[in-house]
Amino acid sequence: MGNHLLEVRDLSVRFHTAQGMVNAVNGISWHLDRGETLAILGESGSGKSVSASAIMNLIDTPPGEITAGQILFDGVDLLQAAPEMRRRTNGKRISMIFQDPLSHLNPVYPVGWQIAETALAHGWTKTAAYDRALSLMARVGIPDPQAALSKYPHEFSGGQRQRLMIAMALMLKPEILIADEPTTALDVTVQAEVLSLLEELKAETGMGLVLITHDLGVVADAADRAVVMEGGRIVEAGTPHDLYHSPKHPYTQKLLAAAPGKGVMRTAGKLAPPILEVHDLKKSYGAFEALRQVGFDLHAGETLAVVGESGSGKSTIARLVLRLEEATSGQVLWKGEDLLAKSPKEMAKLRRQLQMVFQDPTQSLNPHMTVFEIISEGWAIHRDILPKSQWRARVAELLEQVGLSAAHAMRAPHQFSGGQRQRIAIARALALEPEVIICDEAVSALDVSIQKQVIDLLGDLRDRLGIAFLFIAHDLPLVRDFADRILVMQKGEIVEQGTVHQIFDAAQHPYTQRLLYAGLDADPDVQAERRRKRRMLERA
Amino acid sequence: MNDTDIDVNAPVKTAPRTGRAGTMLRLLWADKLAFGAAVFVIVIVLCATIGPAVLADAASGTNLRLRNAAPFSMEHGPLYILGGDALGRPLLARIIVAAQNTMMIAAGAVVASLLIGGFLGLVAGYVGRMTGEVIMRLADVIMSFPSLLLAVIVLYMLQASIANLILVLAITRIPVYLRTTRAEVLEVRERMFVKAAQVMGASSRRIVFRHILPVILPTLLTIATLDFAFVMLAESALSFLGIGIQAPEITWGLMVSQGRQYLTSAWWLAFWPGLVIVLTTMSLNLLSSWMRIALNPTQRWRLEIGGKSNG
Amino acid sequence: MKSMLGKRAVSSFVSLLVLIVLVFFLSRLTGDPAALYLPIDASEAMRENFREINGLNDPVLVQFGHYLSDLVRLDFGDSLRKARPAIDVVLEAFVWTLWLALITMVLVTVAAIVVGALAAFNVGRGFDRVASVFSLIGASAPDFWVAIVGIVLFSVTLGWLPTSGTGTIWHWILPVAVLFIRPFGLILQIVRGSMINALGSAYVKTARAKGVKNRPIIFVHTLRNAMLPVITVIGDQAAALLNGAVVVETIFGFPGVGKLMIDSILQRDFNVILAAIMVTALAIFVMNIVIDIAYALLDPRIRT
Amino acid sequence: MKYSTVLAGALLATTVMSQAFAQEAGNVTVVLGEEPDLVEPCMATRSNIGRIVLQNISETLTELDVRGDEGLKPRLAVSWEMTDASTWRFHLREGVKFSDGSDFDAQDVKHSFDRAQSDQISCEISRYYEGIDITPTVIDPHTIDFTTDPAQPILPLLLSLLTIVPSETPIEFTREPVGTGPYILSDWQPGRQITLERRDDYWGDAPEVQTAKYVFRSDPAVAAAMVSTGEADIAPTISAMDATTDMDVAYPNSETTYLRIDSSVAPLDDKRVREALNIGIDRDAFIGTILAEGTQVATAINVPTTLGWNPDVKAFPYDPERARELLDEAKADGVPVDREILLVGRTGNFPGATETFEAIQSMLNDAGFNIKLQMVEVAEHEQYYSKPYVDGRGPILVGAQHDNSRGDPVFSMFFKYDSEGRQSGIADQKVDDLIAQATAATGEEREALWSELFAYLHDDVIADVLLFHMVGHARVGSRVAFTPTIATNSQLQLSEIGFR
Repeated sequence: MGNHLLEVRDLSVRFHTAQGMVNAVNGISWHLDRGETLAILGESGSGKSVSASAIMNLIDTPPGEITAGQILFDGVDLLQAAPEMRRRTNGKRISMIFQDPLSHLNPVYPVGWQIAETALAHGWTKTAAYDRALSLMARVGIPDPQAALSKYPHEFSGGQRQRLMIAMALMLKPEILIADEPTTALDVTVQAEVLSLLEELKAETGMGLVLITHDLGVVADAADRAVVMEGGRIVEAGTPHDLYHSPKHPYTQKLLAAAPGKGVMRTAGKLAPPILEVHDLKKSYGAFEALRQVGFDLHAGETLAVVGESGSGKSTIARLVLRLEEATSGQVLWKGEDLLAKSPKEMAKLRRQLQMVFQDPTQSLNPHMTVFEIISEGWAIHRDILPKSQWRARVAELLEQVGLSAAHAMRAPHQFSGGQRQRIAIARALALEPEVIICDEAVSALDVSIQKQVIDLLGDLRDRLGIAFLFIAHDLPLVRDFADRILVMQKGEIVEQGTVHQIFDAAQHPYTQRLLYAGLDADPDVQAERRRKRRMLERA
Repeated sequence: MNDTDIDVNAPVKTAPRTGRAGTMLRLLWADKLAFGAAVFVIVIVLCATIGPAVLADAASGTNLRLRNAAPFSMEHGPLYILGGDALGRPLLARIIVAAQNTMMIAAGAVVASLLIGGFLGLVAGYVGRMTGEVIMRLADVIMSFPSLLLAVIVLYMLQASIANLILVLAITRIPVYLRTTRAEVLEVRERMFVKAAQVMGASSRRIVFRHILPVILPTLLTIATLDFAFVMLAESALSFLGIGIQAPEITWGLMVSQGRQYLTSAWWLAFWPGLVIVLTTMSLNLLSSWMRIALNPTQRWRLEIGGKSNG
Repeated sequence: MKSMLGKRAVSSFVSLLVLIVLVFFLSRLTGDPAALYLPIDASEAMRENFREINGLNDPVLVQFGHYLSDLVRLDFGDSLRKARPAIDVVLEAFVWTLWLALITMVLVTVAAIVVGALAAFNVGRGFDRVASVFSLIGASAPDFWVAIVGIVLFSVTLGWLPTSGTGTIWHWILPVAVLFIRPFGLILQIVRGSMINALGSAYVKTARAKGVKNRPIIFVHTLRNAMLPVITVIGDQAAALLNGAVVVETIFGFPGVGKLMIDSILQRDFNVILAAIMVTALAIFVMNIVIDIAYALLDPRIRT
Repeated sequence: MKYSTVLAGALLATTVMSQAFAQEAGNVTVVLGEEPDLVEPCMATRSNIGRIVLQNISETLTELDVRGDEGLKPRLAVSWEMTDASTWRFHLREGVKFSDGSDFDAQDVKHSFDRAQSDQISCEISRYYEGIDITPTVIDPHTIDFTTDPAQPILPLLLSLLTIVPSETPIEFTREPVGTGPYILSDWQPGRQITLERRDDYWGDAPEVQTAKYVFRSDPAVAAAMVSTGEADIAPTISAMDATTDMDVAYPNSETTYLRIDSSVAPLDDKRVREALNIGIDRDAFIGTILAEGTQVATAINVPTTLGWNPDVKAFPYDPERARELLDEAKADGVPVDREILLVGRTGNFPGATETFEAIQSMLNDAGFNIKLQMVEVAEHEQYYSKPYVDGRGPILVGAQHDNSRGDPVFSMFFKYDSEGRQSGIADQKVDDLIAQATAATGEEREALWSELFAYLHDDVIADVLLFHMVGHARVGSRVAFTPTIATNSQLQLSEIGFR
């Protein structure tokens, strides 16, 4: 038992939930030293954030209950400490930042005040607190920090908000910073910047950093050591390098195998004639041009990936093609007929041929319908597909096709996990026997291992049913093994397009290159190389 | 993304399949207060349906000897347990008989305003902007139209009947449903599953009734239960002002309003019907907050874990 | 904000116009004011004379034309009964209503927020339950009943408060208390629900991670966010009060616009009805703007 | 919340309140049910105005004695006589000043009369002079002649209603009444209170009350409570239900409750049916139960103190058996006695109105009628009560009240019983003749004719279902001495209030 800065010993926490008692973490132990970065790696449900919540006294009891363990900070067991002492520790000696900074910042107060509050809560004077806030905001790279003090969270971009959170956490130069999925919802280029910032700040202050993440790339990029969690237990611990090259636990192995961008790139065969041709598609919202003059073809049976960061207009394409929104100008030719010129009635008929899978299956499945009702709804709309007597059998068939069982048909969506829900959504799309399926960030919200399964499923369907995919994603590695061709989009324009090989092996456009280098790779060596290249690019 | 990072969805729970009604009953039993409320409401509904058939004569037979007979005495028969009114009619019988009119007015007004307001709200929310705008202005006009004036106009031009009173009260409550429905529709129509239905080629009617309505229905039902109480009180206020239902019809509100004159000499005339109003209102309130949870598939577990207090 | 205000003003104006037309014509369908104004044994000649003097013999459309042309000159016509400008009568009464509404709503808001916030913080515990039950009972009792019991108890039996009327500050206690009960129960419930939601928000976690104390978390971080849905309800309740509290005004002899309205309706004093509707509609319009401003003050996201 | 704080607050409240309630000597507060819309002398026959104005602010030439039996007393006129069959001469009191300082003379009387009759304003008083051509002629400053066509034997009584205003008063409704009375209107806060102040240059004896404050509460229970707590001294009309303390005084209030029968519609056109209605109601059962002790069973539309009231007319006995027999007889003759008869009552007409009509409905139905009760608000009631009646109406009974405290049936008979009368339910030539004769007659002949008419209406025509002469209840606080009279409904003379 050395003198670690922070040590979690045999911590067990459980929660009362709808399913009864759930053991969130079960006797886990880890430690952190000064100046060190520890990554806690795990997927949703692994309990990776629970120990952090316990450290920060953020577990509500009830429904939570800490059943065993110690949290030794500087030799003192926090779990035995008085509430007031824990409050004094929070923010001052141990700070925490969260995923989704928008909801973790109070929407109705200026960010300056919120940052200064960390110091105010610990007895600083107003002037001193605001001075410190100002200098920190400058340090984390907020432009015009003086003006930014009185702005509100919604007036910043996602990356800036996370920088503000970081400033808030570092107000009192804490000894430990816990970052819970700090980059998850951010664009890849922003993610890289935030990770670099954390790295720099750690070097400056000598604090210990706990990085909670589901992303092997983040571990590879930033961690000195990592623990891997599954089902509330730590299954493996070690350096990123060891974990990557010699994973011992099957779960770690599974995670690594699921990491995208490691498989074989597809080599496009002879292209079938195009079924969907998009010409000069334009969409503006007032003065803002979301999409400027975009054109591309989609051929039968091929997979075309559209990659870009938020605001690039990639999802707008999907909505325009499917007429969920009306385009400002342009043509969308479906087998030679302009979809944009169709009357709503004609369009409704054609819709069965073009289906869509949305990003968040929790929201895209009607919570008030059973799986059976969801999947069979298309047949109720398009009466000629299937006679009612066969619905039941076909639903069962479809469910099995997407890897679920017929028994699931009568359940409601909320009874399924995220990956299962997305399978249901895919089954719903398949039910209409479409020729094209547009996937709008269809796997972005899923855990890595689930992502892999869903992509495999889609690939399988493509091969078996000859469906063409328009696959929209924000992440290049994700589409590497799946797509035939790739469009790279930035600010409403296609900056580069080509086959997977062309993009990955010989990207021409600087933006494409930046995207490639900003992507995090699970291999610490590859990642180190990428980081170097990125720095070079930044300097250039 | 979730607070504590526990995947509550992972194990798919296999609920005992007892059918919808059975599930509801089980959920009701889980919330004892709501259960009591439900029992009370059922009793009231029973009174309303069979009460008048059984007790109409007892409730209208005047007997000046028993004028303002004191309560808690079985001397004149069980119907006089709550005392007698100014004409010596048994209060208990009158309360039971009055349940019918009261419930009919309240239910009639609530159902009518729910249907009309809900429908207009769906149209205003899902159809074009212009239609929506016109409907909303209409709601504004109704909102600022003094309900008393409306009552006088309708009851004067038509007749002071229960049906017309329902009409008056329903009109005044339409904007509540209209606005709520529209606001909810505007939000729900942007949800992904609505988009998904659009992608499948679903008609507007299908989207509105199959996808949007079920989502907003719990909210509307919650308002409706609360409105039920509101309408009862509004009806009694109209009686107080001499505009609403008048004798020899009876409603609880009218009974309170009439008994008010005897408050200093025979408190029970106004107290019992008042108490029934309060209890009914409270029951409906309790039921509505129970229903809000029970009708929401993602909240229902709060009841299923039973006994635990929920927010 | 400005353009929104302009749009709001236009649409409110249109609504008001429709309302005036409706009230003007519908109210004239509800019988002859002469029959009500003159004693029942007045002769037909007298009635005829009365109608002639008050212009009730003209075709309704002509009457409406006169009314509108007077209205653009801000002449709201005279009260049939009181032989005074209708607008004077209404404004006199409206001042009382305004005060009554204002005082009641301030008290209701403060009380409901404090009790609601504390109930939310103590969900499911004694305080929460007691507050809920009492607010429910209060809110479901007929107000005229509560008013009379209040007078019997506090004025006649205990002698603490004057029964009714106006004059001293004591005269306001009972009417305000009776008016207080229902909106209090309603707003309390909303505050409680909204606070429970807000206390579960992510930013509360941030605040706790920063080491902020409980009280500022409840009253600084959470309350302001929780107020947003509450404000709408406060607005609705205030609007209802601005329309006049007929029952309370009647019982307590409070010279407000609600009693004026019901009297004018029963007496078919059309000009007063119309003037009262316009004044209250204007007040509610102004109040809605205040609500919008309050929204913007509370939530910066709305300001842009 | 600390209990001690609450308690302290309550104690504080008690002390502060008792001070707030305390009234200065010489002041009275009167709580009335309804605020007047105007304080206009020519509207003083309307009770909510008359209670404040009549004989307090504005006086009349003559005054009916309601406390003693002096009959018509001089007020602003000292004497009057008939100079010929159609002319009355009034000698006016000298040395009387209006509250604006001007002298009272014959010109003022003439102006007051002309003003009341003017078609530019709708003065309510003028209805009492309808159908009579009256010309006032000023003889000298203190003498005035009234010439009438036709002859008007009760002109002095009619003039007891004419409030006198100065000749400068414009012919439009005033809000600042000027009169010769002992009080002036000193303050009017609409909706809240009206204050009368005693004036020093009144011609008669100075009354005891210095300042009178009128407040208005439409709920009688609240009005009564105000007197109990000392916030007010007199509540002239409280509900019988609240009249339970020793501060409460009952008084006959000159109101007569009756059911007006529309005898033009079957089955009410059959006399047997009308008789059955009359004997089907147990009037005595109401008294001391729903209606206050002291209520009298009525045999005429006017109270017994009225000229010509006929003591020989006996009230119908309660005999439901006989009622049923009468109905059966009528039925045998083809009268549609099973037809539903609508009984219309007015909500809040008098305390216990709803209960009264409910009980009547139940009694009549027991007697074999098919009565449907409908309680309506005042405007709708007026539709049923007054002509023109709706065509194609069914049989209707209208429950109503009539108030005539003026001592002569002339104020009632034409309206209620003449074929042309506005609320008349009958058309009987003999009745019309009797009314015309009596109206023109004087002295004992007049009395005899009215007596005959009362008997004929009650026994032969069975024109209506006369029910009760009502009593009102006043609550009078312990500070003041006041006895309500039959006229308290229409006037409340402050000079009749003393202090204990």
